[in-house]
Amino acid sequence: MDVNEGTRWRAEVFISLRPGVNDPQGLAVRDGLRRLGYTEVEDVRVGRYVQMWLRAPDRKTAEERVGLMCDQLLANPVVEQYRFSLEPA
Amino acid sequence: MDVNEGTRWRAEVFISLRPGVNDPQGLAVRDGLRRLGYTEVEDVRVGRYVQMWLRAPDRKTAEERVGLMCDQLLANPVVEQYRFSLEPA
Amino acid sequence: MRFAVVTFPGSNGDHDALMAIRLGLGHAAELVWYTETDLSRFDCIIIPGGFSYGDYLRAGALARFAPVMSAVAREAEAGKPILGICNGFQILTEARLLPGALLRNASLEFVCDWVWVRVEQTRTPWTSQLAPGTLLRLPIAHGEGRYYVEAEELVALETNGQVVFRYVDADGLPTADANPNGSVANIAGVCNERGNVVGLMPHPERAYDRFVGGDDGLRILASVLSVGLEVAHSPR
Amino acid sequence: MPIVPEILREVALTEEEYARAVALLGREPNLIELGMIGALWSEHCGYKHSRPLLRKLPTSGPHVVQGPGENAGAVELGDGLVVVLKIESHNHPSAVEPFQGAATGVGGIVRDIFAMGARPIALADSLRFGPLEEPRQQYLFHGVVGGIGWYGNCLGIPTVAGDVFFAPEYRQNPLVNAMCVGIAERSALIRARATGPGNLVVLVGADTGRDGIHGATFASVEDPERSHRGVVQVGNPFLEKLLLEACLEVLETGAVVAMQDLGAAGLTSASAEIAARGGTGIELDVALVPRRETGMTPYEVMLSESQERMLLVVDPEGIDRVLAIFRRWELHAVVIGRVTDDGLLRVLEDGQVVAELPVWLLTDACPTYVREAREAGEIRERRAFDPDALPDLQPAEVAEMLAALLRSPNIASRRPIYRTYDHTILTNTVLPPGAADAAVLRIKGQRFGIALKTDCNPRYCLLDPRLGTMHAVAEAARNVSCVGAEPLAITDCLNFGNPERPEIYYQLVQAIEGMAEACTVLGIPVVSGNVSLYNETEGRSIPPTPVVGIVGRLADVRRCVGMGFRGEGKVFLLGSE
Ligand SMILES: Nc1ncnc2c1ncn2[C@@H]1O[C@H](COP(=O)(O)OP(=O)(O)O)[C@@H](O)[C@H]1O
Repeated sequence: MDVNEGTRWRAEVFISLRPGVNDPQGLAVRDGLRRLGYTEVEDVRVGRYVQMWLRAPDRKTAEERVGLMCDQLLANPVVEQYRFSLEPA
Repeated sequence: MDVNEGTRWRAEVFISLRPGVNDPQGLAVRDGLRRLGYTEVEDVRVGRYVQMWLRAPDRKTAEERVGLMCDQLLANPVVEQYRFSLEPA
Repeated sequence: MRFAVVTFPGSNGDHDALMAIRLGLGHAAELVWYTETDLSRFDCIIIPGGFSYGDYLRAGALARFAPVMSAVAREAEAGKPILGICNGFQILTEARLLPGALLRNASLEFVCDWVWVRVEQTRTPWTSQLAPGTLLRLPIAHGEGRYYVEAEELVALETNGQVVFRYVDADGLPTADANPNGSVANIAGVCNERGNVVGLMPHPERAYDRFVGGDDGLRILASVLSVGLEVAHSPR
Repeated sequence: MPIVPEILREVALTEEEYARAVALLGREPNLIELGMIGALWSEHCGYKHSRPLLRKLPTSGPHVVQGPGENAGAVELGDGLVVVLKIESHNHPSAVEPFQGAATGVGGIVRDIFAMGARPIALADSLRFGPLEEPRQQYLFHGVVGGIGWYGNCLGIPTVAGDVFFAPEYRQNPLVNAMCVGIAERSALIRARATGPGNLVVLVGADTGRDGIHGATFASVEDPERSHRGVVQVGNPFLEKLLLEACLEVLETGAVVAMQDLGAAGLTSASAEIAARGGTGIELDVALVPRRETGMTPYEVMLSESQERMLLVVDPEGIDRVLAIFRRWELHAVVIGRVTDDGLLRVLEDGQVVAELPVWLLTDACPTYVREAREAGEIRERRAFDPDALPDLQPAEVAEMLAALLRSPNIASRRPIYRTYDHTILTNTVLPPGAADAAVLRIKGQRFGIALKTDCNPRYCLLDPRLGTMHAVAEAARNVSCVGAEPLAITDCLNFGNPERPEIYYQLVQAIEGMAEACTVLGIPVVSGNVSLYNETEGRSIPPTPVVGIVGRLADVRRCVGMGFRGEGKVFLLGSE
């Protein structure tokens, strides 16, 4: 695919640990917030937020490609799940 | 604040490096994607995605509290910026 | 000199700091628990390396709120010498007792090695006994040591004399190859405006004995003793 | 609920094994009991195929303080100190999630060392991957090396030695073996033996989740993807650091009778093992176990493999002091049961008995198998190959060939690996990785020091498992000798394919016999070890990989030698011809 072809899209990918997977970082942040007085916090999960700028002829193609990238590289399905959004950039 | 008081909210916090701050991880992901054949990817930035579940009487309070948590702990303003969304959970 | 070495949950360089002071310097030092709220009985404070609170979120982000940090801030205000090593440096920047921030290494990898650093500033108690330009061989061991400040602030740091250590090659030149983590301007350590609070990524406390790699770190730790002498000699 | 073949497959028991369990128990086990039996009778926990063979290894010697059978082995160093050592595999988890798999492997082996009351002072790692040119192998390599570094660096235990080898047969089955070495006062060593009925059973550390349920069976079947399992474990080295410091501190109260880490098969295995060693029984209530998740069944609690947990047996007199120390370290510590004198492992839920099994049935009644051993014809053919038949290099080719050799990942510098491991922390590292054939550590305040290394050349072991394993022992011994140390003891990790196949069982038998012979001849006892079988995918096995971890003693650590020439002088070559 030609890099300069098509519309420019910005994808935002939200990767989080699958439910049930231990999240020590989330626990540490939750406890930290509570110690600071934010006792209303019940749970915290920490994941990754990936922004990507890419070219694709249309939304459908862009969606397909980003999905593939997530499956192949960005998330490890054994422990992680993801969702993403797309907008013209 | 009583932990069991008020509505339960889910906050999604998106933390990213401020523009201008070098993001070697983003570059590494971009290069990795390109090597896998995703040559349409122009740029990648990697940040943090924090999900929180908390109690608050109303949206305004929840917004205020989450904003404070971000300023105080979740993001380091020297290098990071954040935005967040809220929904009843 | 009465040395305090602060232990946070997850500190792992506290013991080495203690050994360096006791075995290397022949001075007494005491481990101080992170819940301590009064450090006034000490003459200087070391915030050691490690992974306080697992370095979760950002290195130093959670430790900064430990009870002992209010006491550290108070002693900093009082002008006592404070040294943050590695994770201690990260904690002090998160606490805004030192400028800037420490980001993930440009290589994205943890790096353990011996490096050369050049002493850029001798107005701090931790470098007062060293000649400007002195080269020191010190170990590094960190994953988040890329020092960052914005361009304008960098200028301010340089003009205020707040850059204390720089990564250099064996000839003393701050080359790109000598920079192990991508820090701006090869900065390995900085101080606050007043100069009493110093933070650095290399580990002087692991370099107190030639038998295990070198003893250049002792020159930093020994410098602070001169402050002790001044305190002792100053009229009450 | 009738026990159908699907359920047996789930817990990895054969019909014969199930019949044996029923006969020994005198009744049908319920589902919880079945799960517990399945886990402890798995290859991973029960050593079904290796137990009869391992008896051949020499395990005693004048310096041995603790041989195999406890959390780790221990050998005398002098001046009242012992060195504690153990190696363990985390191959299967690392194949699925390389970073966390390797990280939790380090976590497990470190717990084994401080469970003995020793302070861990060094780590070593032995790694095997497929060809590094392939993207998938790079992913595995970076994940594994990253995970080992993350966990060890965070704990503040230097990783000072190891070995790594790349070969196509490891593509689907990378090997991740981690070794830990600790130091203790001989008098302060603690054993994992639940003695004294009435003593309290304390669980401390992480809350229990649905992590790695059936991890033990998962490591004992050929196709883990197909077998049922819970979620992959995620390590928390920060919590482990607190656990390590707190566990060493509670030992000073004198109130701790036994300590055991929770590894494969979690609470089931830990409680059964300490009761078996103590000749007692244990009663515990799963409702008292702190959970990370809601709605967990007793089955899940008993088989969870959540990391960073320890089981302690504590004298009721000292329980307050023990719990206070754990509180100071901000650790959850809960009394979940007590030691009994009836030889039963009794599991309650809110006071109601939900499972009750004789301890011996879990730990000693596991069937063992002696299989048919037959060498594969293909290997015989390979061995017949005559290297002398190869044409000599032409002078013009030599430089290029040398460069090609040096470029090979099996020969090139290991610096990219050990540079990411903290090897200077604790300020004991006299000869760091890369400086010598083995790492050398001092022990502060002592004249003597220790050397350590891991070794195994899988090519030799493939061609001749017996000679190859003897070679691995000899190489490890040579490596510590080269720095000036006398080999003291070995810990071994036997990584093989599916032992139910005659050609694999042959390799296992031969390797163990070779190890026994080499260790006997050299006078080096094997004081601990680990067996990892079923390292194969679709019938393609790894080469036999009996990794040898060794510890040596230098009488005067100041007289150690590295491998660089030290200034001008003469060069001596030792050996014949
Ligand atoms: N996975 C590893 N982790 C840490 N150190 C390693 C690893 N692999 C090799 N090393 C170190 O690199 C050096 C060379 O290792 P190796 O090639 O196995 O040596 P040798 O061929 O002499 O047995 C040694 O110091 C060894 O401890």
